[in-house]
Amino acid sequence: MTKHKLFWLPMALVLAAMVGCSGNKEATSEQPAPATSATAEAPPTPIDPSTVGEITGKISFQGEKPKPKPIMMDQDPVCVRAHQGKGASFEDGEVNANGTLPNAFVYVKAGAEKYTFATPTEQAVLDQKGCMYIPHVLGVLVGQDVHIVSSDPTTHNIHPMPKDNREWNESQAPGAPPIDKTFAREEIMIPVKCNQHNWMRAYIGVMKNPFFAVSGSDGSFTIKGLPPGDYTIGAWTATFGEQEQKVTVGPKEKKTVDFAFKS
Amino acid sequence: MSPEVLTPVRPEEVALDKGSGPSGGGDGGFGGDSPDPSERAWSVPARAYRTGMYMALAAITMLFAAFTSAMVVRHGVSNDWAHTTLPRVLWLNTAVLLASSATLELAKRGLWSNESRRFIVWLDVTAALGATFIAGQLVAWKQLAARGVYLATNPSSSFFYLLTAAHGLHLLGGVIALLYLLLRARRILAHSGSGAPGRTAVEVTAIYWHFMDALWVYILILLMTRM
Amino acid sequence: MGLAIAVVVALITLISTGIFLSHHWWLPHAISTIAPAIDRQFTLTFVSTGIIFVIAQLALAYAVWRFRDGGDTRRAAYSHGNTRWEVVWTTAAAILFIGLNLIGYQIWASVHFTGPEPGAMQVEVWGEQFNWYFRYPGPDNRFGPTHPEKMNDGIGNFLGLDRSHDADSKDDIVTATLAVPVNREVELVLRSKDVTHSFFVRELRLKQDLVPGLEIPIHFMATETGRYEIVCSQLCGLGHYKMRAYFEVMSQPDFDKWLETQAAAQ
Amino acid sequence: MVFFVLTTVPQSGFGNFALPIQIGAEDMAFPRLNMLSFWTTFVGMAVLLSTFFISDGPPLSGWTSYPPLSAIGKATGPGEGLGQTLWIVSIAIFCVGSLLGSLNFIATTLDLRARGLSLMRLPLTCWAWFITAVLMLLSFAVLFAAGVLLLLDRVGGTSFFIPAGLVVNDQMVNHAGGSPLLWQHLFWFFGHPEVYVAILPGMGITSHVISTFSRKPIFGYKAMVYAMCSIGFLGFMVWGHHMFVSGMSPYSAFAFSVLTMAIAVPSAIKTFNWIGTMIGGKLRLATPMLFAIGFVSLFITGGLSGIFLGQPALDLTLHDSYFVIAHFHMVMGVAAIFGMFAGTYFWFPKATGRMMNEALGKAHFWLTFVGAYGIFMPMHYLGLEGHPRRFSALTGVDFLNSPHLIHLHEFMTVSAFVTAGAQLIFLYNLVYSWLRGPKASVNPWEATTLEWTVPSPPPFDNFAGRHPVIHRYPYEFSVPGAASDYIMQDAPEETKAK
Repeated sequence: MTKHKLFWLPMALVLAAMVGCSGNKEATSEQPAPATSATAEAPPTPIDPSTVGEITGKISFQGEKPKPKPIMMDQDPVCVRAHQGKGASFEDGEVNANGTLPNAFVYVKAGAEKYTFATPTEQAVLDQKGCMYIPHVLGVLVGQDVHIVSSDPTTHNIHPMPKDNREWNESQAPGAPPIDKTFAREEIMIPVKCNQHNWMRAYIGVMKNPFFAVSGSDGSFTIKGLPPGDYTIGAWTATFGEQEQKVTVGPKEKKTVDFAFKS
Repeated sequence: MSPEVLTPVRPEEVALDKGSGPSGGGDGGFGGDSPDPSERAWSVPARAYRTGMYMALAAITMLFAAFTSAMVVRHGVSNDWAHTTLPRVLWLNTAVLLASSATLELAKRGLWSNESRRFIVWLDVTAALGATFIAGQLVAWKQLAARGVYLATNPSSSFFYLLTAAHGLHLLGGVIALLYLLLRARRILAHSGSGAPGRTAVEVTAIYWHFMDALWVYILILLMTRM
Repeated sequence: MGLAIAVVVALITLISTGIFLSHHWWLPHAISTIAPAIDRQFTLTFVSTGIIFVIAQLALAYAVWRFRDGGDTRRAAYSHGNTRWEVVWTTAAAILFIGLNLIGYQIWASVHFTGPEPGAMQVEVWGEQFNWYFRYPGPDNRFGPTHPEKMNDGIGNFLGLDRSHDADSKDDIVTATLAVPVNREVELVLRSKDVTHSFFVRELRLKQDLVPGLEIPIHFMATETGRYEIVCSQLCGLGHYKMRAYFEVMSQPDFDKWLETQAAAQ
Repeated sequence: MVFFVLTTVPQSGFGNFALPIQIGAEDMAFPRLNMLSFWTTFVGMAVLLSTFFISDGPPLSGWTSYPPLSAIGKATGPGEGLGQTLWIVSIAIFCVGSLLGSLNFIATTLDLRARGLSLMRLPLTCWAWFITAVLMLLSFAVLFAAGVLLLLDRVGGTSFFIPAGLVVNDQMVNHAGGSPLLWQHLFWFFGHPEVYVAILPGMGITSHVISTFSRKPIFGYKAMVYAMCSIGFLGFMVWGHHMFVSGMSPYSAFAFSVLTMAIAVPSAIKTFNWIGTMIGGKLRLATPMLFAIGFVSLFITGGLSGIFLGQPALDLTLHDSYFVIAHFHMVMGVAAIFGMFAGTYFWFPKATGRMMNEALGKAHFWLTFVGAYGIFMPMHYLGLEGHPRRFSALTGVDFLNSPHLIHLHEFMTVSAFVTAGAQLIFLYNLVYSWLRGPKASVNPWEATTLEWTVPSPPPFDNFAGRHPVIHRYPYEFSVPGAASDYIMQDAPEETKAK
């Protein structure tokens, strides 16, 4: 009898110690619960196409225009040849001749939550040409097919570095089939890098609504098809930060929203 | 005709059957195989178990030597080392562990002189002290955590947790071995002549236990040293 | 069977040695001051081990053929060995192997124990997955500090320089090709941004790992102009095989011109 | 390959079968521990193979897994995510299995030998397994420690191996103060003895087979034993020769290189003694002997290229090139595998009671021997040309992407396919002989050691209750005046007089 009693005493101590240990772990590894979205399951609001308006604007740049920074592609002669001796320069931080900014991602940041949008069936194409991504800034909807092709006779490697979506990293040899990917969650912006040619950079904005545009070589943008309402418009740039403005769009109204960035 | 007559049982089948019987298992972290007389057709000399244990201890020594050299190098390679002040409870734990070595010796004497009560009680006390030590180490961890010192806080705290955890796990193996001996205490006492498997098991466990004890003192000195 | 083994072993030995001797595949043309010594050491080692190689393989082949069991009633010799031969063999091997090493010591010492000649041109070599970058200190001969938080490949700030705040960084020249003037001592300082890489130019006979967290100096003098390749020879990830840059040895005027063009592009 | 083939098969595979019989024991000292060792290794293997089925992909850092590449995680590329973590876990489990196995080998060899079997009467196979076990015992514990530290760096946020200020893909790495070289030291402290773990059992088997099939006592038994002991001992002091260009102190590099050259001496002694055994012998060229001869030839080739690599000055151009691949594949890869084949053909009759087919065995030998040279000899040439190792494609570098070198690659690839095809012959022979091979007698090779005194296959307790007593040295062949040209180890003294 004594034997078993005596056996359980140290046993109990060990067990107690283990419980204490696991309790300890729980206490130290406590993490904030992921914030759950508060949106209730409400029936989607339909959009009346006869009332939609649009937003246009210009992304201007104040200050001294930085000189373009040439890309050194020496390590891969294929890339150098593709630019026929003219070379290429970095697109981040680039300023247009008219003092405006290209490649700003302008989007409806808030105000469109009540609408739902079907996943578009058309592909968003990301090309690799001359060891540059074309386009440099790309907007897609959640779940939309991103179709990645290569026009270069050299091996590329596509490596998006998201915060909220799944990270992946795949190589694409010359002549290899296109890569098709989707992003499951909203994210502004996912940088995309090529680990073979590390100057290569693209940005993918994953949106829940289709109200976005990228400023062009004249610095202008247009967001079409906006139903009347109050919106927060965001303008994202790779090097000059992000700005936002509130705007009210009436039925069939054409609003102008301009942004000005400083270096 | 019964099948037994047709197919004589081959010796290996018999032996395999025996092998798969209740083994008592659980010699966890320590090196000796369970020496149960009923399972062996031949005898493995007791010194083989001692050799096995010494080899296991050699491997454990190498493990901690590697940790130590990593610690010395890591200290020397960068200037981010901040000494981790040891929680006071470690002194208590040390005393408990040293006491357990003494009680284990008492238990061994009990077995040598075949005093069953003395053997069982002291063995039990040893296991309890071992368990107390592990619990005490966990308390030390909690105290450190309460001070905001975690595994990744500083290289010195990394080594503190690493060495105490590595030693604690080994000692846990020792406690399990002691519990196993306790479960089999009556059988061990029944065949306790010199060279009997039960006696060898106790002896080998004691070697392991004393080694863990000495190892702890070494670790304590290592952790105390302000390099 | 014994004859067959003897013939095949002998053939393999002689053919592979013959290919070595033909120099069809051999150390590439050497272009650094240290390379001839390394090549000499290689040749010395090659000749001495080559002789052992041929003798040992042929001895093996001979023994197999000569002492095969021919079905006769001969018995093998009963011998447990020959201590004198063992001692001779052991001593000879020890002297040869350690002797070779001591001869090679000079080369290792001149690469690693003595620093570069005074007035050596300093260039930093940076590795990152999977590109090489090189930094010249510019006219002030000083490298500006690098700021890990400012490193951004997308805008071409590979090394995290802060040219507007750090005076030393202003004239630093970052390039993607390593160019050096001919016949001038160069000291490279090897640094890595991410993982371990290895700098290797076969024509220089120079190889050294780039270890993150360390700045490892090596020095050399190139003696012939031309365009060569730097390859990474330490596994650094999926694109390891493409981690290559060009290494150009130029005449001093060409080099000055090249550096000027690079400086303009910063 | 290094862990789950070269470490386990020559040691645990053959050793567990042959060691107890050769020393006259019924079984290993701790059979249950042995079982535990096997299943632990099995679990380790399962964990490793599982990485092929996870989305992060299998680990991509090579068997040396140098941090920071192996320590930072996913950011450093595909194969550095969960797969790499599982690699460490797998190797740690493997370490435990190897440690359990090795202490069993040591205890068995030291304490279970039959009466009269002094250490200097042990067959050289047993010596090899014993020294290998000691090497494993002392080195795998260190790898285990290194693995734990690396794992903590990956999942515990510590910085043992990751220095400050790293930037991967423009993202800062949140670690500081660690040393990548620390891993290399710990790893190679294990890694170099590991090389001998792979090759020593092969040396043992080769010595044993050569003596048996030359019908002649081994040349310099004691020298062979001392050579193995000194290889084992020095093996722990030469790890730095893997790190000549790693950024380690160039002064210590020099010290390591002298010790490395010293370790070449016992290897040379062994080669000399193998050839010395054959000279004056009466060689029976059965398949086990062919593979043993192949072993010697490959060992000479692979060993001599080590003389180049042991010199730091030559490492300036040869390190991490194909020359290195040629060297270690010849010596610890193919030679070790030849040892395995010799062992398989030699003990197959004992283990299964049936003989293997000699014709198929010889075909297997010829294709494998010539094929192995065809694969690995050209690698020397590639190495001279400066071809770095671990390149997944040749398109990234101009000098590699030229016919001059690509022809060599093509030749090697063809050789590799031929060699791989030859292994099908072996597999067929193995299965066919197991089922249909002619019955083997107790001692088909007329060898002298104890395993050839018991029935083929041996009974469960090897000696069926008999306790053999050893009267002599293991390689008593062609003793003048004896009736036959071999005398069993347990033959009583008077046999000689007969």
